[in-house]
Amino acid sequence: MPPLVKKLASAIGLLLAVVVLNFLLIQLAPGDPVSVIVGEMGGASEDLIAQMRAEYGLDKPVWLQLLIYVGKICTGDFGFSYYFKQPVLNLILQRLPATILLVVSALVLAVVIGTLMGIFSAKKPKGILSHFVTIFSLVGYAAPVFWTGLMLLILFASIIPMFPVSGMMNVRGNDTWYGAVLDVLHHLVLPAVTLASIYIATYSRLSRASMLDVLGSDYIRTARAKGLNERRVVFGHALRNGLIPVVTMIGLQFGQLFAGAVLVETVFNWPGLGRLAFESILRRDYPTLLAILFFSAILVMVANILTDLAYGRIDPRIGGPRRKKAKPRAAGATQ
Amino acid sequence: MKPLLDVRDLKVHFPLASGQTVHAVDGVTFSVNEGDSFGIVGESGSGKSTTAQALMRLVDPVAGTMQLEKHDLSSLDGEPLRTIRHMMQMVFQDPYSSLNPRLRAGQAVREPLDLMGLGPVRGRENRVDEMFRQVGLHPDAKRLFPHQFSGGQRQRLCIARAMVTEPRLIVCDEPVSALDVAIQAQILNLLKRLQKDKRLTYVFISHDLAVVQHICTHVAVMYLGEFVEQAPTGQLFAAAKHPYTWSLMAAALSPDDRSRAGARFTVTGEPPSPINPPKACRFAGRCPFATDRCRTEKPALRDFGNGHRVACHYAGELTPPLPELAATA
Amino acid sequence: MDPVLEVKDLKVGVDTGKSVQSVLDGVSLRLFPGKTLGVVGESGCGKSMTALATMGLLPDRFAVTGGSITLAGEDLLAAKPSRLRQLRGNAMSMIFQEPMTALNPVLTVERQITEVIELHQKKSSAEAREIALEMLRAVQIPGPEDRLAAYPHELSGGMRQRVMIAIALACRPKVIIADEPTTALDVTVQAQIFRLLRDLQMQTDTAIMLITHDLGAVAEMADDVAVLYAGKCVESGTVEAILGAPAHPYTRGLMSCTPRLRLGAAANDPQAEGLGEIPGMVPPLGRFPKACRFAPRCALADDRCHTDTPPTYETAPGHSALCWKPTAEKAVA
Amino acid sequence: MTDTTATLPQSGPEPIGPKPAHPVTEFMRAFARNQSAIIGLVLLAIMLGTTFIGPFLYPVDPYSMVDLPFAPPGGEYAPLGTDYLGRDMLAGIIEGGRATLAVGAAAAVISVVIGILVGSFAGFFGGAVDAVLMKVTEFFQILPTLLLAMVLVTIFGASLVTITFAIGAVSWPQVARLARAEFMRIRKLDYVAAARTSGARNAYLIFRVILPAALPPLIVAAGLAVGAAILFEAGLSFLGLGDPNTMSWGLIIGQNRNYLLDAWWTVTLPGVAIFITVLAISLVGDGINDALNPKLRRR
Amino acid sequence: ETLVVGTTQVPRHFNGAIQSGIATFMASSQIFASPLRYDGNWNPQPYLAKSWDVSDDGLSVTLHLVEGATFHDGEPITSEDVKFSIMTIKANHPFQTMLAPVVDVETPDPLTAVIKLEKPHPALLLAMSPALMPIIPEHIYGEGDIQQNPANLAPVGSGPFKFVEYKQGEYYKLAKNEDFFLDGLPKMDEVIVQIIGDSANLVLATERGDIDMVPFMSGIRDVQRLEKADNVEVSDAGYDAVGALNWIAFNTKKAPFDNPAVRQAIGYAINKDFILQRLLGGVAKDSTGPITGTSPLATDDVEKYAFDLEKATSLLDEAGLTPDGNGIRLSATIDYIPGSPEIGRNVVEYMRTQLKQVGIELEVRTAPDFPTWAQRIANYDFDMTQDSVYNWGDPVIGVDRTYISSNIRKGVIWSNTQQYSNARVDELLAAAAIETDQTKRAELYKEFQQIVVADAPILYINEVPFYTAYKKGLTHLPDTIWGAVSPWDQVEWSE
Ligand SMILES: Nc1ncnc2c1ncn2[C@@H]1O[C@H](COP(=O)(O)OP(=O)(O)OP(=O)(O)O)[C@@H](O)[C@H]1O
Ligand SMILES: Nc1ncnc2c1ncn2[C@@H]1O[C@H](COP(=O)(O)OP(=O)(O)OP(=O)(O)O)[C@@H](O)[C@H]1O
Ligand SMILES: [Mg+2]
Ligand SMILES: [Mg+2]
Repeated sequence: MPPLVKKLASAIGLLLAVVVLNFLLIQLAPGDPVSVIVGEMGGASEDLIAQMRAEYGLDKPVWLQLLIYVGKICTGDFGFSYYFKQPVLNLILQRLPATILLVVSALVLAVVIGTLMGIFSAKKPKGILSHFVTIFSLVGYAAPVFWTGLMLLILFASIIPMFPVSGMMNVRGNDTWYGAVLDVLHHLVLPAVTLASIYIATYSRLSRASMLDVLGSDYIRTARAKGLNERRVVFGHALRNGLIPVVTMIGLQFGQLFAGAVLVETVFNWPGLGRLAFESILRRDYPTLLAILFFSAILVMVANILTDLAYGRIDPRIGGPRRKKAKPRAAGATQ
Repeated sequence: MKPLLDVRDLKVHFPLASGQTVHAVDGVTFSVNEGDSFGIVGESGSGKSTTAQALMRLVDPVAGTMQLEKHDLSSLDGEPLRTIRHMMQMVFQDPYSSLNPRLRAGQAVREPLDLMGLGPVRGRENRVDEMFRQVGLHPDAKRLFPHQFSGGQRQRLCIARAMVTEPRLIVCDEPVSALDVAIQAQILNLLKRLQKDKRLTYVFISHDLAVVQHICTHVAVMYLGEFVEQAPTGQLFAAAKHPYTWSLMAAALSPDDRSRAGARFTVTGEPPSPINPPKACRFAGRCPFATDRCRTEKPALRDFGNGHRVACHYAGELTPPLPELAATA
Repeated sequence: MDPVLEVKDLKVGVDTGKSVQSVLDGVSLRLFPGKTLGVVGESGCGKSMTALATMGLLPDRFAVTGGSITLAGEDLLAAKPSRLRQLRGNAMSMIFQEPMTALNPVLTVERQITEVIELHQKKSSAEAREIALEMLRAVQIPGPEDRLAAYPHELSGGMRQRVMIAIALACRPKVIIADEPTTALDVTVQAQIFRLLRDLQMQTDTAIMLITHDLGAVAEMADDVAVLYAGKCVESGTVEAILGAPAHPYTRGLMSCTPRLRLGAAANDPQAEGLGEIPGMVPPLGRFPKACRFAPRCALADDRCHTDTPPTYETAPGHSALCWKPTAEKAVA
Repeated sequence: MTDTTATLPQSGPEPIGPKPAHPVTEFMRAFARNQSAIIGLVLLAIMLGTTFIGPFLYPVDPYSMVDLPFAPPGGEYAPLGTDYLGRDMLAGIIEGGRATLAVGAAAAVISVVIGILVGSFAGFFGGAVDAVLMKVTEFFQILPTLLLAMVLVTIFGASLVTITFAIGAVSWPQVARLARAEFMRIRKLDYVAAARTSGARNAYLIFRVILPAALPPLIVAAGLAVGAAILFEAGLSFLGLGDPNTMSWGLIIGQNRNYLLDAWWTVTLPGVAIFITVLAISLVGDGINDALNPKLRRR
Repeated sequence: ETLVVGTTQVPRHFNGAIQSGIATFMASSQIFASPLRYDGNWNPQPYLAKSWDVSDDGLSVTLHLVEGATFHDGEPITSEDVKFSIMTIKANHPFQTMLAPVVDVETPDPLTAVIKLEKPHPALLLAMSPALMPIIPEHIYGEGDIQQNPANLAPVGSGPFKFVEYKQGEYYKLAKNEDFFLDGLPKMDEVIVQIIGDSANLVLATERGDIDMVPFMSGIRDVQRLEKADNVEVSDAGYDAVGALNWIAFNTKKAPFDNPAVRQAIGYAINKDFILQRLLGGVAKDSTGPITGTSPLATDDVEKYAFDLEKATSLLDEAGLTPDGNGIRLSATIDYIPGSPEIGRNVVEYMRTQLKQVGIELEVRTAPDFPTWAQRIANYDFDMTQDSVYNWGDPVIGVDRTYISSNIRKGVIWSNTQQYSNARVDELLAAAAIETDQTKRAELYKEFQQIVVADAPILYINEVPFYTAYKKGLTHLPDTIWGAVSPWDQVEWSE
């Protein structure tokens, strides 16, 4: 399958660029990790400092460090975390599932709610209810996400203690596996809703616009001329077409979603990559930070490839040869 | 006499993202004398517009030469190309998209003068007024925006814009196919009158044989990037020799004539894709007269005298399935 | 013979927010089984609106304000929406101008045909598939078995229009409304489609309303003709009557505007060079003249034409024109 | 025949029929009909008024202590309460609005300028230029913006200027894509070809012909980018990466976030200010978008 | 029975022999036993060592280990392990001065270890506490680079609790050590330490009863809020030895802060009362000198820098810093450690507002993260900074480093970054470090404290308040001088 191969090749190229840029960017940063470690030790001799620099390879020229780093990444070695004192890959693999769970559930929520809202307001673009939907969908977008999180936290964890305050599961443990699943879901509600809230507006706006487009199209008129009822017209004919830009957006937005996760994870103490990223920035834990950037880039790319595949499933025109559009004819006296 | 426009073996190919190539125009040769109007007819996708755009250097040909008077259009580029653009102008198919909605009518017509620095700055406004009158618009309409005009009026504006630089050549790409018959008649009459008055030279593109017959002195029939037949107008319509030309003629409908209804000559299928055009005769797949030779050997463009050239192995040997032509044949 | 579809004095208005403007003002048409009615007129005359009103598919803010539409004796204007849905695609169906956009790009040909069969004929999907295949054969699509799984973008324009026709014919409707079905197609393909429609009509006895702006197409296809101008039916009658002896100056104008292809000996006939002209253009909505709507563009118009609404003048049985001077000189300057 | 005889009967400046409204007028009308957009406009006016006229109506130094820390709203000295240092919240919100809006606007300008440059060149020239520019864009899109901005702010220091540049530098890809799509669409229109045959150079085509036509959606995007940048700044401040020497809404939230449980107003009020502003911007932006959308205008 | 402990601190790993910090200490004190432990009054108690002797010359300390004590994996604890642990700590522990005088550990028999010193080292006894001297099994940690030993994250010790699992950044679980060498201990079957990065969340969770105990609480508002919560108690017992001080340090090599008068002037210009009562809500204790007030070595007899603007102004005048046209005498920058806003940012912000009154204009410099701040301070790129430094029990471990001139080491944070150098101070500290007589030692430190406070390289603001919040019904909380960085083996639920 050449297109997929081409995609992968381009993805790998991009990934390499990401690695190099991040590496160089981080070289610009003031304060190397050894000074931090030494600082925390309450001081160390020059010798020890030099020894540690050598240990972490920081004494070598930048280009050599870069080469070594890229080489190691190719073998799956992401280095050893200065701060957390363990192989970076371990750290990341421990945190990755939580982030994926959070991001994917938020995405699903946002897409489902957003799209439904979009469809609704596209059906009646001038109704009072449509205005209400517009404003409501914007609520989550317009408020800073951490603020939304804090408000939800106070409301639903303190004033009405319906949901847990933090973490991903009850540390006291669960007796059964389904108990554990329910427990995780229980913990997931607030963070996922918070993260989803930002993107509901995006998806409702987008699906509204695309549904407006689709509902005005000729094939919808054809569907009506067949005698289909509105429900089948909307869900059987319009929806799939209307979803095409939504799917594109999912791929494009995945990186942003991940960024939003940094804030949400901080607010809800969700043990994911986002918080790890924040901590490693604060701690100058470069190997970890680099690996996180690397993995988030991979996540985004995987999401992009998945959306491409989904795109192909939704829109049969993708990949096929394109024919020229039919010639426009008399547009009529009005425009 | 040296022709005004001389096009030899023009080829325009478009690379596709998939790595394939669209052979939109694939070796077209013709010349147009001053004061003539050269018509190109053909079905959708045959490469008419691409030819027009290549002439205007809006797309770059991959091969061939285009000589406009002493200028070699195909080799010019950048500034030199820009400075001779006033010699050739174009009228587009869709009057709605060919006017910048942000420019007032007067500005739109004046723009070429300003951009190419033609004529004295002071005289330009007068020139614009004059153009308005010539195309049948009141000069007061200069301050209006395109959306305040009807389709026909817009097409008049486009014609005014094309003529304002006093071009030697005007390329009209289906200038009337977006218009209603009544408006179409107005525009055709206008074009014809202007040509007569100013000895304009047209390359006139249409998919409508009747329109081309009405306007043009010479006609070429285009199929899948190639000219299959070309001749002076009278000769072509009196004695067309290519089966494809016949099929176009047979398919043309006329309000006067119901006799042929149901019994007319039709070809089957639709034009194949210009991505991988047939190697031999491109029309062979749809031609009721095709033989094995047609499917293996590319027919040369043969001259039947008086500039009547036909690309068919059997040109002149077949009996046209059209009663009118059969009568003259 | 009774008409299968009868539109009487149809009035359609559009609510522009400030006022209700008339789009159609008293259009009457009769469509007979097995016959084709050509509806002609310039762009914006209300041809499509007539069709959509009949189908009950008028766009938002458009509404029927008067008249009646009867399909096989049933008053469509009085019918409930659910009843209309039962009839649409079943007793009456429609073919649109752009086969490119009128088919749903994400559904297979099979789905788009079987859908209407399953809906109206309560057939199982296997049966529906059989019928769909049969329909594709009927519209002469090569390799119909393979085409079932195709998506519209994999078909050429002519094929798509054939699929549209297959959909329209799937439930053997009494009436097909074809709104400029060939305008987007090449002439050679147009000829194929017309031939197909005629063949199918002969087999099924379906009545066709063919909307077009091309008098040539009318000559080719129609048995009866209605000429629309600015929301009114200005002339109607049999095709021979109207094309042979047009009564209304507008019809005559249209005839003279149309360039004719002259083949063979006629090709070099210099007399045929002239092309008639109708000055001006169709007035847009809300700017219709009060009396005769064509008067401002009519070379024959006098004061009466500008002040008084013209009567319906019957030149011959079944041939009527809406004009003060229907039989005036045939040559329009 | 001479030219004068060739002159046709002239159809007037006013064609038959109603004079179609000018697009701008039509746009204004459509916008005015949109209630939520009007609400947005009013809210935006209020917020702008508060930040720009507020200091004259309420001349309290936002940096000085006027009361005990965490005095609740409705107090004698501070109508909206005080923060952890006993500073006046209202004065802080008024003062902070300026920095917030300035960062928002400046970052939006940066991202829109970069975005338009990249997008217009990619869309106009197509081919290899497009491929390269789009790869760069894609590259910036696969990195989570907030993380990237955090890294930038960490490296270059937390000042309003770096924050503004960091936000601008990471948020242009969306604009670039939009600009590219618009340029690709408009580039194909005949009037662009007509301008070229009229002797227009590329620069003229890009900036005088296509850009004005592409501008409306880009302006909307720029407006929305202001809102996004405000949120972005707030996010950075919340993570402790804001500029501590300039009061901004994000900073007030970030600095007070630990006291949310005890002094809700210190976090809630600036949050509400951000919320209203961004909401207003979005509503107005959506309104403009809708008004530009012919599909909606017709109905 | 389970004890759920909440903390904001993420442990990097659990090996307290090579890693400092509250998060590691807290875990390592539970998992590893140490030779000695302390009560609430600075008295050493037997732990792994049932008894110990200090030789008269103070150059050797002999430990007699309890019999039958085993590591969690069943291996017996021998003097070899003690030796291994001490030498590992000496080589790797961040607190380099802590065991600096140790030359060797002799192991005459499996239950006797003799620590040999090059000079008397009175701080050694305190250094043998659970937080600072975990006894780690040689058979586990002896191989390879100890920094990367996987057992750092899955430790095997001999303390009251065994390590069960660690979910990075979420929680770690400990289980009762059934074979603990102290009979009847620990009381809890299971301990779970849950990490909640944000203190507001931690407070919420505690209020809701999700968390049983929160040690090392230092957020003023958090403490005040939990004090009001129904089922939660808050106590500041313990933590004396941690001795965290919060202060403002000067770069004494940079004009005009090289002039003690200027530093003193600033001392008089700030209203510590406002800071303690208003900013810190009365929750934090005053700090007046380099040694934490509860230490037996601390003195009260120092200059207090009572709030006195006039004195401040006249000192500044004396120093030749006269106001310019705008009333500004001097402009300077002030930094603070990011992360603890109440004692850091808030205090600094206050100073900015306050010092304006005496014509000093401060620019607050924020560091986005700790390393940035550390980098600036360690490289002397600062005028003034807020800083928090811990005593860690004995001045030799946590105090000397800030003042000895030999510890002026560029690039090293928490060295003598003030670049303060005073020969008398160096002399006093050197003498006190090897003085085994408690009274004499206290005398030496008293003079040291008086000199340093008067010289004012540092203005002492407050002791960092440490509180323990716990659910009602929880008893025998860790309230020794080491607070929660001592074993929780006696914590139990009352019926
Ligand atoms: N920019 C382009 N890229 C790729 N293919 C193109 C491009 N422009 C035109 N083509 C293809 O080139 C062929 C010729 O197109 P062209 O527009 O010249 O046809 P035409 O004869 O003008 O048709 P029509 O009557 O529909 O205007 C078509 O198959 C078309 O799809
Ligand atoms: N959606 C719409 N909103 C407003 N006016 C409309 C709409 N659709 C059509 N019209 C107007 O209604 C009138 C009748 O239009 P209709 O589509 O019936 O014309 P037509 O004869 O079918 O023209 P064409 O040949 O262009 O299809 C025209 O003036 C047209 O401008
Ligand atoms: Mg074309
Ligand atoms: Mg129509």
